[in-house]
Amino acid sequence: MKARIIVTLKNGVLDPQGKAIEHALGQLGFGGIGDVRQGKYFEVTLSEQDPAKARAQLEDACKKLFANTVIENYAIELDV
Amino acid sequence: MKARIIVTLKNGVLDPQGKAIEHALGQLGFGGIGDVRQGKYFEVTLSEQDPAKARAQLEDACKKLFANTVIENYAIELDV
Amino acid sequence: MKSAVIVYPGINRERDLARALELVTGTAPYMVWHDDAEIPDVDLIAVPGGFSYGDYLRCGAIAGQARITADLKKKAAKGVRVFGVCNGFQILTEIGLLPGALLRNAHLKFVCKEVKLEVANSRTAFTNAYTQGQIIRCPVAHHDGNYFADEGTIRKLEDEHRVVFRYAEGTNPNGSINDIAGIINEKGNVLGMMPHPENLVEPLHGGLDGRGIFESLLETVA
Amino acid sequence: MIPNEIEITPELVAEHGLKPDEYQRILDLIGRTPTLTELGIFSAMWNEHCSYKSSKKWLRTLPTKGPRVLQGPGENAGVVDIGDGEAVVFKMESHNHPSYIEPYQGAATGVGGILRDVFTMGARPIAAMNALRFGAPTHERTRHIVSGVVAGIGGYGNSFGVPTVGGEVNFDPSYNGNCLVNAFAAGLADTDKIFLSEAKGVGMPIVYLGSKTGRDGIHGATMASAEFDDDSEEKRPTVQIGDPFGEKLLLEACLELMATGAVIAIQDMGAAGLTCSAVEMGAKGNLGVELDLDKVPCREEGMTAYEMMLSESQERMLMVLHPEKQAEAEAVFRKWDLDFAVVGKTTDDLRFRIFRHGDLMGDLPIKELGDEAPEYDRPWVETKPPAPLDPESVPAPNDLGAVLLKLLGSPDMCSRRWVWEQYDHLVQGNTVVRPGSDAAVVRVKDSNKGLAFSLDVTPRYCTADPVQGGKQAVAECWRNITASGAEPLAVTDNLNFGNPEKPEIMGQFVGCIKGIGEACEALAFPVVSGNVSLYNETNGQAIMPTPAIGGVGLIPDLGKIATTAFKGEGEAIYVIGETLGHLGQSVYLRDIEGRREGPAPHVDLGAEKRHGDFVRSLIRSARVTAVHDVSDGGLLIALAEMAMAGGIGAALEAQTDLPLHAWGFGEDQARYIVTIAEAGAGDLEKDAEKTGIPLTRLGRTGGRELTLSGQLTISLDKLAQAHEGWFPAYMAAPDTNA
Ligand SMILES: Nc1ncnc2c1ncn2[C@@H]1O[C@H](COP(=O)(O)OP(=O)(O)O)[C@@H](O)[C@H]1O
Ligand SMILES: [Mg+2]
Repeated sequence: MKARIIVTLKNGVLDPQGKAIEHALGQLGFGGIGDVRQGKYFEVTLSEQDPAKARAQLEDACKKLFANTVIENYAIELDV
Repeated sequence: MKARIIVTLKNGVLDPQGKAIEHALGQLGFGGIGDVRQGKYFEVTLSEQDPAKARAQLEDACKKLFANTVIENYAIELDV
Repeated sequence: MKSAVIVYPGINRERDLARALELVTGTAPYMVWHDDAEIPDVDLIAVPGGFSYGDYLRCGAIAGQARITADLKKKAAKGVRVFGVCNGFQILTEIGLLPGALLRNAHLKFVCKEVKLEVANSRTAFTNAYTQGQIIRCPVAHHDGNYFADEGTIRKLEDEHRVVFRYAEGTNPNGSINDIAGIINEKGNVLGMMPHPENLVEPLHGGLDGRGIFESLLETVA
Repeated sequence: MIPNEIEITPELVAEHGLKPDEYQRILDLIGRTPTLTELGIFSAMWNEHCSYKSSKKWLRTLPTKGPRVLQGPGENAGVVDIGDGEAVVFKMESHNHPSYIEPYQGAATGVGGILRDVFTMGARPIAAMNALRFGAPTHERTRHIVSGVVAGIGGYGNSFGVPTVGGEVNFDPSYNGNCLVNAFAAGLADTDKIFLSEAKGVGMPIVYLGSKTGRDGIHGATMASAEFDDDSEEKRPTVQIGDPFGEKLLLEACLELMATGAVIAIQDMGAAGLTCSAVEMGAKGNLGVELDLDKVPCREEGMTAYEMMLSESQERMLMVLHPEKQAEAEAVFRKWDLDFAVVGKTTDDLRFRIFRHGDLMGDLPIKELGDEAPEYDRPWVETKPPAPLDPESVPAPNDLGAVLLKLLGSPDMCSRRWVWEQYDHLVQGNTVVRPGSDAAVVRVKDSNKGLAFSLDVTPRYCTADPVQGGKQAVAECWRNITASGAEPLAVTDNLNFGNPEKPEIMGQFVGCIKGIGEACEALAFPVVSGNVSLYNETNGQAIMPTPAIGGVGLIPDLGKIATTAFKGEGEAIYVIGETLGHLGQSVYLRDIEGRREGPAPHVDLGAEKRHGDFVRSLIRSARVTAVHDVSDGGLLIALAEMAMAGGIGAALEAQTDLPLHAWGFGEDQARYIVTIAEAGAGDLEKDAEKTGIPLTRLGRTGGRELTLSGQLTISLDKLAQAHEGWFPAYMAAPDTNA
């Protein structure tokens, strides 16, 4: 089973990369694109066949590894 | 208008990050999660109201800034 | 004084730190492999700088999952002194021994240069060889040293004088909130800092300003 | 007979970069049509990059021997004795074309490759440098390339944990379509524990180590020798991604493995990966090699023999091991989580045999693969020397101060801080002289000895006069190392040129080699390793001839070194060497007058040696307080650099009949500026006179300004503003994938 994980910075957490891109966009004449927030994206394959179990496994992996929950949120999308 | 951009490595391009994460997952007992590929994720807000124009703008910005098209692909999701 | 340096795959300043420890304390530290179960009984556990696991995923994230972490946490809870430098600081925040997180430098680039540090709290076991408010020289070398914590945490750190080092004289190299360069935990036995005092401890380094930390520890242990 | 499903057409041969006569050579050699896999192997081995077919004849003329040279060219890196049972191991290599296509990854993998060359020899890397040439700052791609290349070099070296301590950066329109990224690395090893690539013993296991093989970089080596055209975009999927973490593991594992005594021979997989490494190990040892490709760890499915033989995946090694130590060796690699696979064995029949799925895919004579590679004596014409420059035609500027500020703040002369602050130049804790001085100095661990490193070449001199330019590159490198107090030991070179099939370009190559050879001979500065990069042309536009010289020097006592910074107030300033006001090909003429004219400055190797030895003796007897060699931009630039570095000004006087701009900005060679306490000045003058060294007093340090007897008064702040300003301002604009 395939899945995608998206990790984003929590609201209120500074995003230096997003800010720098926003700045660059302005300089390049893309002033109409703003509020840039950068996150991470992962594609994984699971051997687990049961969607509920797979999701639970990913939840656990996100908390332990993929995201630093002090500053980040995560979202899981399962291909079912 | 809000949009999301997902940037992923092209097929066949080595992903050392994904490899290291996969390895760490194995050691944490998540052996069932494999084939990890890491990408980037961006959320942006556009002032452009016309979806076609907004998409064109983002395409352009992706080529110039968000993605390194030599080694990366990008996908745009527009909230409409 | 007995010390230990934890060695993670990809780490690269473990020898620098070990050398500084040996130079000042007169005893070479144990080098402890990340996959060991236990750290020997020591007065100081040092978590070095470098790029554990290439800093892939997030700085310090994968190292934080190492087998040795359990014992590191246990010993820290018992009051053993823990000193994290650079990647070590990032690892300590990842495993929750210190609050906050270290984000990408504001200018997004790796930075290696000398900065000025204000000793914002000289009453810790790590800084008593310095005077309060003393300005010292210290090199930095990092890509992700931009200290961040939520407002409440920052206020608490400040109120409790737990910001131990601050970038001084406009030398903040990474955009850290309140110029924070190093913080200590509530109990005062775990210090993390981004700059590299271990790279300024002998005349050939061009200065000795980094020695104070190791000398402080030596004094409080002796 | 070997099965061959794919017909070998003339087009296929051409696509492999093989000329018809070269293909005929293959047919004659093996007496049959090659398989596709074999064709791929030949294309890799007979490529310019691997075979040095255009350059070999000339490289042989370089002096490569010296009392301290333990290993000259021909191995992964050169090895030089530094006493006490230790050796410095170093080399430089180009990653030009990959860096143009994907600046970050191209530069990063360039650093990875050169580090591997060094630790393959058993040395732990202790220093890195990089020589960078970019197009005109105004060219649309330049900023993107600068940004990516510098980040890539830092990204790899910083993570790996080697201090990047020096280098050079130049901008010129001739590099618009071909940037140059030359990476240097040096390491330390015990003289009795140097590892070579020569296989020994029949039936010995050949072991594959490191990362898995993917489809990356297939044709990479071919690409690096093909002239660029506007379709180069299509070659993009050949980009390789660097994995510095993987390489750090490989370093630690290799050094640990070498200490066990298990290693007979070792070779890193660089250009043309498995092919080059396996053939080289076998051929050097007069042995055959058999590879079973089914055993090669792959990261992608369905890889063919052809792909596996040509893949340039990074962070891989090939070793020949003592069979009885195989288990021990494997344990080391497992500990570091690296792949370890026995993929073949040595044989006694001098054949190179490849098996895939049990089928024989290639069966070639191993020695001839390398030895019988074509070698060319390409036609060449001597570069016509430019007409002499009429000094009258170079008018005096209205404002000398304005000129100084303009030059100090120009792309070629401004501070490189923006670059080296992105490099960890302190890791390992042995950096004694950081970037920004002449040579960088790194302590030899646990000792009071040091090594000095410098990278130099002045391409505009090489363009005007390849022979003088070649000499000058060596002389400047030798001078920078001398100015730190070190004894220059040996060099590595990285010869970057255009298309050698053009007689003018070949003439530049021949001329530069001649100059380099003469200078290395005269200065006892042998060449111990190097790299050639040809075909640096786009749409027929070649780069300036750019033979970068990387030098290493030895400092027996770190207490006796010098740096460029003024150290105290009220010290006497002298220039050693003659100031004749040579403005031909100078930065002044180019950047102020907009002219690239005149002859390159003449290099008097005898004077270089005398003046340098004199300066070194002054440093070693601790008589001088600051030393700086005079190069690009001449006296005034060098003095301004010393003042800025020390935060101390100077009052200068020009005792000269020359026009002031020629005196101040002329680029005469063999010169050093030194400072000395006034109390010692008289003795210095006497000693110089006695030994016949030209010595001229320039003034005295002090204050916060640079002044020249009524002609010029500029504050240090203003100098520093100009000097430090250009790079960050230029790079502040966004980096786009233009
Ligand atoms: N690419 C680079 N990487 C690291 N250091 C560099 C680089 N380019 C220049 N530097 C450093 O900046 C200083 C000035 O460089 P340069 O003007 O080329 O010196 P010189 O004229 O003495 O050869 C030197 O210390 C040099 O090592
Ligand atoms: Mg110099």
